[in-house]
Amino acid sequence: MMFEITAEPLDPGPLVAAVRRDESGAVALFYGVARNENLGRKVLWLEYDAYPEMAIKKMREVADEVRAKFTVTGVGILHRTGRLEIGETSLLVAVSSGHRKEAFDACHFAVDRIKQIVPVWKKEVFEGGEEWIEGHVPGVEDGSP
Amino acid sequence: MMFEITAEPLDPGPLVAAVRRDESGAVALFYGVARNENLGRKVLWLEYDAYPEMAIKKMREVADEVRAKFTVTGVGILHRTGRLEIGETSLLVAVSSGHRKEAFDACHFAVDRIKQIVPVWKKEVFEGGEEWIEGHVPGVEDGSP
Amino acid sequence: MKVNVRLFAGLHQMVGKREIVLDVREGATVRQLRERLGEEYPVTEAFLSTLVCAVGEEYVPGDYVLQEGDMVALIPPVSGG
Amino acid sequence: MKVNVRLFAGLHQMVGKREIVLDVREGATVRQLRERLGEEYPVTEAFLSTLVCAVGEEYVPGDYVLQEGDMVALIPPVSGG
Repeated sequence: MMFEITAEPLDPGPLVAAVRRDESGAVALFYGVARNENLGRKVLWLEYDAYPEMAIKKMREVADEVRAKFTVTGVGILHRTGRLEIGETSLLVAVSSGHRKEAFDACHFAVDRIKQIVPVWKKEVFEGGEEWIEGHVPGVEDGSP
Repeated sequence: MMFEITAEPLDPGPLVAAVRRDESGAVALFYGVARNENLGRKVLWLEYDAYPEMAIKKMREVADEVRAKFTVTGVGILHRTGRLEIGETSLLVAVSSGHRKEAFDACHFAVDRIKQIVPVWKKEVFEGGEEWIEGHVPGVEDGSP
Repeated sequence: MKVNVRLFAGLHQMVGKREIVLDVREGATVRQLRERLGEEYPVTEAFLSTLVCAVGEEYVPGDYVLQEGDMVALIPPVSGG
Repeated sequence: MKVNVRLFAGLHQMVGKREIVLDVREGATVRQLRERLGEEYPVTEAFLSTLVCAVGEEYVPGDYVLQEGDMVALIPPVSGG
């Protein structure tokens, strides 16, 4: 298992090695990548902020949810912070499993949950302006923010 | 795009770089990995054979099917041949897309189709014997082998 | 009582500080803390309704009662990935 | 007429050769080519029914008519991945 928030470029090699077990027949690895367009705007670069200690804690919770819901052999998550140029990787999520369907489904679920509860924020700097993207309001037990 | 049959260890770096475009916000990368157990048998190692020229041709067909069915920005496939120890990667499939759902769905579809039509074969060497695994009979138009 | 408050993303950029100390009455809830932030930094007004609070690295509801010295994080809608 | 035949996986291992030449009558189909393989290499009998043929790197049906010099690949059920 491996969970990191880092300003350095993300390296998938150690992550995949960390989630693989000898029982793993499949690894699904997801790359979130800075792309050059959003909402019809030409994006120049991205900037990510995070609450690192809590982000790591929430990543571990996502991994716990994945293990409760799917038959997997490993889960790992890396998120980058700071300025990212177009084409750079902001997020890596690796899930290993005995078989491919579980690996795909579990990795997709993990990415969805990360975007819902992990305290990380993205600013888009586009031609003519910039904006901190308001994605998902993380839930609390009674539902009231 | 990148399609290879090789006896060398597979490297995801150049593959992901080959499928990514500046419009890609997501890359789904699948690793098929030699695992230590199958059908209740302890697997010692695997051996892969391929019909390389035709395998490359069929990989390209899989990529064409993916592009016809999903909105993706790139597809690449690498398959290894020869002897693989437990934990080594036999297959890498990378699909880039604007968004994550398409990347996951398209990559999963590609892996399924590879296992149906690409002429590659796996021998399992297990404790007490060995067996060429008979997976899928590739279809021909009239359905009769 | 004094509460330490961490700011992130747009909120950090607006206020210009990573961490501030807010003064609230004994027994104040995180909802009241948010209102206090709006009074101290009017520029944040428009964003207050979207903020969730975390105490001890855990999301808490708006009626969570704060204690002296609590480390509170004000969490805008998350947008990682 | 003579037809070049490529063998893979278990078939390669059984026959001990990567490529063989089989002699079939003019106008023979790939189904008849498979039967010819079984006569020449009885060890392959049990596997013939599972074999698909490819000509020119394309899967062809059993009634595909071969031509002199065709390169035929005998494809066992595939198991890549």
